[in-house]
Amino acid sequence: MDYTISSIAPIVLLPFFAFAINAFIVKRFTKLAVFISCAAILGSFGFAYNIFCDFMTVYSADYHIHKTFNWFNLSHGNLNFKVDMGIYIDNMSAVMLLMVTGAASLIHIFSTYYMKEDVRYGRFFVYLSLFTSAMLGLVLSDNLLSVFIFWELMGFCSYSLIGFYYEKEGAGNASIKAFMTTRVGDVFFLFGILAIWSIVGNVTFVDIYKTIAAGGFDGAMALGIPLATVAAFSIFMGTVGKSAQVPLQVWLPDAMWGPTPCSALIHAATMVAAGVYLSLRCYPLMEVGNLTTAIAYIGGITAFGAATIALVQTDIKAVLAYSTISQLGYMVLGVGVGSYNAAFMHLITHAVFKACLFLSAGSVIHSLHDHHTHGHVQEMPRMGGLRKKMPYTFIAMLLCTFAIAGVPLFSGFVSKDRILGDALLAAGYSKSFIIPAALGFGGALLTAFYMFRMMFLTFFGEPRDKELYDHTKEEKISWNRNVPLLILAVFTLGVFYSGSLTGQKIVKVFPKDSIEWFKTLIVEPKVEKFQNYQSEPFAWTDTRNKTRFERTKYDPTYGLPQEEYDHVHHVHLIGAGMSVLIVILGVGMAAMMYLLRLWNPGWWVNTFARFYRALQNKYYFDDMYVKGLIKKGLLPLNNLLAAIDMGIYDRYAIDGWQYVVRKIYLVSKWFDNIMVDTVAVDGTGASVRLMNIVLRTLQSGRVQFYFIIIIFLLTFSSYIFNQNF
Amino acid sequence: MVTLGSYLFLSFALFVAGLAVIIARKNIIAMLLGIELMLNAAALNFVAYTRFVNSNIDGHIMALFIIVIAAAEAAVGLAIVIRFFQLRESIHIDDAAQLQN
Amino acid sequence: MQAHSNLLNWILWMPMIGAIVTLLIPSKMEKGIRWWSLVNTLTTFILTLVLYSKFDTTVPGMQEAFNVKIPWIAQFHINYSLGIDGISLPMILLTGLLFFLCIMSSWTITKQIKAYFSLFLFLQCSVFGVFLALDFFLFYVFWEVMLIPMFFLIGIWGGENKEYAAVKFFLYTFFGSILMLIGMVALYYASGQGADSFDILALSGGHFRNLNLELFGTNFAFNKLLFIFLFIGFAIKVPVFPFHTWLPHAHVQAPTAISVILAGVLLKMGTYGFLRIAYPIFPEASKYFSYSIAVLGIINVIYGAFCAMAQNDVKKLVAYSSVSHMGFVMLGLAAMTVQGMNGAVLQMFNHGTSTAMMFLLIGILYERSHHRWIVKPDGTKGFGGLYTQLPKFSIIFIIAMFASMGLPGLSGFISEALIFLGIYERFTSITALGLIGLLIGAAYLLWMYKRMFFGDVIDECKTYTDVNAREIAYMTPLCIAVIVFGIYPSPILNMMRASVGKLVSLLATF
Amino acid sequence: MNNTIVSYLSQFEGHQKFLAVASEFLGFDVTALVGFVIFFTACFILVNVAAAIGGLGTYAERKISADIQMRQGPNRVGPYGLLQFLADGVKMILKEDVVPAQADKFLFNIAPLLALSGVFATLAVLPLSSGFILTDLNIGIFYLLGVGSVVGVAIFVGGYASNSKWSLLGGMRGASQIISYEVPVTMSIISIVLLSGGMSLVTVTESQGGLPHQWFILHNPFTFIGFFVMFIGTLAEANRAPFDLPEAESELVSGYHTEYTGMKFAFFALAEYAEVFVLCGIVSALYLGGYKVPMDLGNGVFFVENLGLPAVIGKNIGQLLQLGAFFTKTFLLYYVVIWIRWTLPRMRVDDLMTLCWKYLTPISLFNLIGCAIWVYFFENQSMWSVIFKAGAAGAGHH
Amino acid sequence: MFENILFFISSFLVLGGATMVVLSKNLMHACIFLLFTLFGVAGLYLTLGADFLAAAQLVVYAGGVVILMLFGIMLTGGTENKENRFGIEKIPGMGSVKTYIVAGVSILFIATVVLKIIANYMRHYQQTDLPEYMTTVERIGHSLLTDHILAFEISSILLLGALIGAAMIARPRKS
Repeated sequence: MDYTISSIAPIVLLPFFAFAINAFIVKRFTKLAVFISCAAILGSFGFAYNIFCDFMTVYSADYHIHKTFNWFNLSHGNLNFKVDMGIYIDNMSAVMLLMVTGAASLIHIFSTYYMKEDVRYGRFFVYLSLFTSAMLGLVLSDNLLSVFIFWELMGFCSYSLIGFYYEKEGAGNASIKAFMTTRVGDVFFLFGILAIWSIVGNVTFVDIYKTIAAGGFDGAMALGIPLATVAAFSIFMGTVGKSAQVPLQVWLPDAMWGPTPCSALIHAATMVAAGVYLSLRCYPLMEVGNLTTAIAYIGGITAFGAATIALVQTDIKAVLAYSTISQLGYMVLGVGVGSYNAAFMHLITHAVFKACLFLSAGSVIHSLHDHHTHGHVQEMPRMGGLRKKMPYTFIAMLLCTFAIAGVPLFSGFVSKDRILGDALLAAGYSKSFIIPAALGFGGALLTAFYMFRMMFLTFFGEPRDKELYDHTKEEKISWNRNVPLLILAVFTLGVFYSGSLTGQKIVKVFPKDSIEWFKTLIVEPKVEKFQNYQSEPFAWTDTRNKTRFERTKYDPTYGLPQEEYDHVHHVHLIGAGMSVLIVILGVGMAAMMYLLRLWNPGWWVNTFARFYRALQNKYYFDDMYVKGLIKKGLLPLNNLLAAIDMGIYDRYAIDGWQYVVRKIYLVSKWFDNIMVDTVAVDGTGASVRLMNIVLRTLQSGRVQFYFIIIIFLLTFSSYIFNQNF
Repeated sequence: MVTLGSYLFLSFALFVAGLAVIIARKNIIAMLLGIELMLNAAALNFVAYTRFVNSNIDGHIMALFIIVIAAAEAAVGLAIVIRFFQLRESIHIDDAAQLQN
Repeated sequence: MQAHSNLLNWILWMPMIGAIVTLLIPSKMEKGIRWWSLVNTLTTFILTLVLYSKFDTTVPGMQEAFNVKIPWIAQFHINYSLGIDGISLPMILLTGLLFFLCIMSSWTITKQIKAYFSLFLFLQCSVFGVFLALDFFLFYVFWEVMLIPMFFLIGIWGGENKEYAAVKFFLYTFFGSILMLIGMVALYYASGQGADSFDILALSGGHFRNLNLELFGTNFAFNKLLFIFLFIGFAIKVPVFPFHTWLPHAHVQAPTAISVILAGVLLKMGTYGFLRIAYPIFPEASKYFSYSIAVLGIINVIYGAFCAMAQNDVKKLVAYSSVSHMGFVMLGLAAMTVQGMNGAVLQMFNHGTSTAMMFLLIGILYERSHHRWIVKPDGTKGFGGLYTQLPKFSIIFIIAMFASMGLPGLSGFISEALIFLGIYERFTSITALGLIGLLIGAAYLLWMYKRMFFGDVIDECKTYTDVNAREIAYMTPLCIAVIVFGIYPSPILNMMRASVGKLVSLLATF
Repeated sequence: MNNTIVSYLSQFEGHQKFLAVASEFLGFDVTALVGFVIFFTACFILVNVAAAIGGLGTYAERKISADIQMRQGPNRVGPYGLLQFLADGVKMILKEDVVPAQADKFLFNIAPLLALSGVFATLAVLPLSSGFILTDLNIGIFYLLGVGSVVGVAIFVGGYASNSKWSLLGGMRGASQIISYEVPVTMSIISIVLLSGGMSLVTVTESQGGLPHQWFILHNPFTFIGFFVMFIGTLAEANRAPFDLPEAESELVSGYHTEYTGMKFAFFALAEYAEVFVLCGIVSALYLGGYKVPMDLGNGVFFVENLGLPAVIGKNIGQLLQLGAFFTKTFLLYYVVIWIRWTLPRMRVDDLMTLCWKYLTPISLFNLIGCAIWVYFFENQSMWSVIFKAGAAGAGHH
Repeated sequence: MFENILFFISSFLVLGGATMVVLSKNLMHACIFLLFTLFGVAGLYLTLGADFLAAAQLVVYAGGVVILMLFGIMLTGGTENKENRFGIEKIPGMGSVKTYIVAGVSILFIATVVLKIIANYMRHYQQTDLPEYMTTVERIGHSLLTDHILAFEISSILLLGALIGAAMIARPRKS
């Protein structure tokens, strides 16, 4: 199969054009705009699927497409500076593309149900299209700069969608919080780009790998620290901001102010995962910068901490938000412990089940309509027993809960278990990884607990708000409400990601030796492979065959010697066993408390009151930032500087000069009045007045008289002047 | 033989005719006619000198400007005359002696 | 190649013709005056586009085909000499566009229309003069002449404290000009009073390296001292901290269109002065002072951003944001690398469009509200829920705001990124500090936006009407410019890169 | 020196031989004399042709008006009444020449002569073809304007000298109308001069082409408007309907020639019709390509080189083709003029002035400026070449 | 030869016209004679090789000035007899005997002086071979837009001023 630009570019451009068109027509032709958006994303899903199939057919860990074109060029003479943009698709991008377009398509379709009655139904799709194209652009990017560009664009979409209900004060606060918090990370990210640029000369991933392989980062310093560390840290800070890791996790729960489908797409499936994606792309840099331990700690803390907060949330979306943070923590943990493949797998599986969870939550929320406040109900204490009213949603959500909790056979088990297994492995190698690994296992326990708590509170037991329950309509299956949920729910089965459990040939698109395709295809970028790499110029026809790498045969132990492989396998088995135990424990505890009501949750609250308060206040992070850093630090500083600027500097140092000048002016005024004006000027006027009396008498007013005088004078004078001729 | 002198003579005759009209007539429009004659005399001189003395084109330019000035003068002059006539019901030159004394 | 020398003359004097004709239109014909000014500025803008179409982007430095050189004051070898290169062309285009749009935005002016529009056109002529002049004296003359219409435009049509602002603006700038005048005269004598003593091109190239100047019994290096003089002269215009305090007054008090011109064009004259005069003439001194310039620039960035965040007057906020953004330009200039300098010139252009949008939008809002308080002095909200009340306005405002804070995809980003890429190579720590400015820059704008646009509509805002067709008409070109040059900056970068590259090469030799 | 009919003829061998033989026979250089004779003959022919055209104009007018009003028109004298104008002429000559008692006799007699000579003088520069032109003055258009304006004086003087209210009013109207409409007409002409780069009518014609898209009317949008301005202006200058106020029958009896009878009246009438012909010819030369024949057949090179005809015959066939082209265009315009006369009602006098000063003059000024800008920016290419060869015009931009 | 014929015709027109302008009692006739004079001057220009000027002369005078004059005469009462406030003469077009005497004396005086100067000059003047006739339009155009551009612009401003001024002055006022 051959690629031309016309089979890649539409992936990004279709949603973008949908955005560009819809931005203008959305007010008048709302339905058409919605249709265009959906059609565009389905179209780009088609293209992405095409690419995915191609990669699956080639089935090589090294297969990739890389094309570049010049964006702008500042070269002049011997000064060279140009910025290239390009497309880089390898297996990871191909899978990511399929995930993003697939999830986005389903969420688009769900949105036509969820947002139907909203006043800004059309505008939602405008933002959604822009966001999707930005996300796809990020996935396709071949360099950090364009990643940054799309990154920020996604930030803008996130800002707009969080503030979608702009009448609400809270939405405004949440949107600015989200944007600014991620912006902190972005600024670091930009600094990382600058640092890398100063060494590499551009920021293409491939060139970064090449430079690392050539030892270009060795010994380079920036700000007194090794430059590789600075760069890796800066870029990881980007991940921290975007993927809501500690300490910049505060924005994600607030981001739930946005409409639920947007939470599903942006704040669960794609954008937050993009942070992890970036870390994975820059994985060699993280290694060179010796940052993996720190990353593992950040990931572990986030995974555990967010899970603890999720324990006490009563808002169904808040629970999901904290679970998202927690799961992202797992991915980051995976990056930190060197579990490249598993981290990415968790990214994909998480995207699927979390999108489904959010959509299901949306389905629940949308059905629960409070007739007193005319709003939708998100509070779990007012739900209960809903499985009878909405069976399809219940099924979808249950499957996803199994997945996220790590129940065997489901995707979450496959991916999370592998991360935890690798963490265990890392802990075995180095003691510094023990704490992250422990946090990871603890978090898994809590995850199982709070997810089932949510399920039990929502769908099981007796309805706690009878009136609300009675007003809720019976769920009927509909193409845009349940079908997307069920499709997503199907893909929570682990078999799709690891073919090993049920044997091969499950999915026809995979080749016949495709057991563990995910493990095979997604391998961490070994910098050595890129040493002699030349990127291709961008052209309308494909020249890929000339420069791509050799196809490699399938090798399940890629890069690992045999004995090490055995050890890994052993540790992973232990980890899997622990995971299963933990899941059983967590589900059991949840069932005891919320299904069977044998344990009273109130006892726990009272016993650990101080801890409960800390959880309620999200470990005081928000207070620290808003009340401490901004209100006590930034704003007073601003006011002080502004007061100095206008009140002191401008008033005294600048305007003070006028008093000096005024004194001088008094003296010169006296001189001017007396000497110059009175004597010199008025005197002249008086002398002129004398003259006019004389001249007035010559004017007779008869034209011909003047004429004759003129003629005579002329004649006379010409006579005189011609005497000497 | 036509020489410079003939043109100068013609131009002089024209000038004198214009002068006579100006001095002799009391009608303002007639005086304007005289002025036109005088201007033409001057222009004719310029062109004649251009032809006979040097072939510099500047004489023609000067004549052109004279024509321009004549046109402007005729327009403004007639406007003044008409306005004067509206005010005084007369176009006698001696009626236009308000400035006297 | 065909010579187009008259084009520059036409561009320069077309607004002047417009101003004179405006004076001849009876002041009762208000419509006529407005339309005439519009047509005149449109013509000028089209002429600038023609200039762009005939401009050869491959030629570094002044383009011979356009040059005009006529002796003016021959005794002192002062020439009326105009020229265009890749640095001035973006400024010319910006000037042409902004004045045209500002005429449209001035449609609602009712006070002494005739005087307003003629002064406005006069201002345009002088601005063009500054950007086109190749003779130092001519440059100085236009630089000074520009103050006159500006003084009256602020002083007559301004806000409640207009006289103070006008006088302050005038005196401040005049102080800088005097230093520049000293520099000019000193250069005249130092270069031997010959035929090229006022010719900027002939002076440039670092001829004054080894001269010394005895002043009050002390020996100064000629080039360094003179560079400081010129620096202050231009820095006041930029404005660089600590010469910035005229700017909040002038911006706040000036009428909308004048604020736009002030922020969009006049500030660029300062940085343009660096690029055209201070750098080429004293390359070694500029190199010597580059760290100081960078420090001043970073102070501008951060200080401006902090001050902006404290403002409750939205126009003042944007004014301080200009201070901050011009700081980026100074950073790019201090970098003296090809990225940094290109980024600086691009930022001059982009800041011109985005800040013009901001001021125009604030002007639109002011016409409805007649105040500009985000939070009124008595502590109540000045605006609220504008998003609900004025949806189109808000969308345009979002574009302007994000362009101004440098969102990728909009024009501000590329220039800022280029500036950072340039400055990083030379002053890494300053880059790190500059990123704080980027952060705060987003913060104050978003905070302002949140306070004004989100939430419920307060009672006062319920009467506001959304933007009308005329307002959309003059916002649209800027929106397009901001978006298009954000995605595809090459048209502007191609214009400037040869000329900027030439300047960078010159600086690199010292 | 200027291109004249003499210089056209002198390029043929026969003419040279004749000169040589005649000089030898008569004993002195006859070049000047022969030139004079040729000039005189050509003038004579042209004046007579113009008079005949003027006379036929009256016939055409009656025929066409009859056609428009569904009548027969003159049909008695000659075939289809073609000789009616001769009969009218005979009648005019035989009429008694009445001079009113109160009339200013000197002016009364001189006015028709002024009118006729003014019109016929313009024939000198009418470019009938590239060779058959009396003289190709390089100030041709300017000359035309100058001489043509004598007609205005003639009308005024005629009106004044008749010493009748109707005549006086008609004369004043005519003069003011002619002066006023000269402004837009001149402006339009100047824009054409700008495009062609010369005031000679031959230069103007030669800078156009034979096909409509090469004509100046379709050269650019401004000339397209300019054509109509010019055409309306010429209607007014020739005192044709709807601008025939000086001779409005229903208001002023017959305007400035109310008191004229006999041959003097005929002079006025002839002057008017001949002037219409001349002006139509000028318009066609300025805007419609004049004598240009498509495919450059007019210069005769095709006949000489491709058909192998002798140079004399080939050239003259070309000239005849050119004559045909010129007369076709001119007569079409002539037809339009007559058509307009019998279609549109007469304008009021203030409307007439309003139209001139408030509409046509600004429009023509705009056209002039527009043409100047066009010439400056598009380097005198027509809009077709600007559109279809876009890019060739812009210099220096990549 | 043609030039000489043309010269004599033209000079006849000029002299005759000018004389008749002076002598004719009817202002209208004077105007027409002025027209003839101007035609004669145009003819003289032609003999001098100034073709452009001749045409300009025709355009401006025949087309403009003379008609303006005629209008002026008509608008100011034409040749009707009118008494003025001095009551001296009945016909405003005619001067009195006194003025003719004054004019004659002054003309004689001027003629003496001028002729003396001209004669003085002509004595030194040698008629040389005249250059060929050349078309003047291009040269005039060129020098108008190069050497004489300032004068050209000023004259255009003058004409504009005259146009506006004439319209303003002649406009009937309400009061």
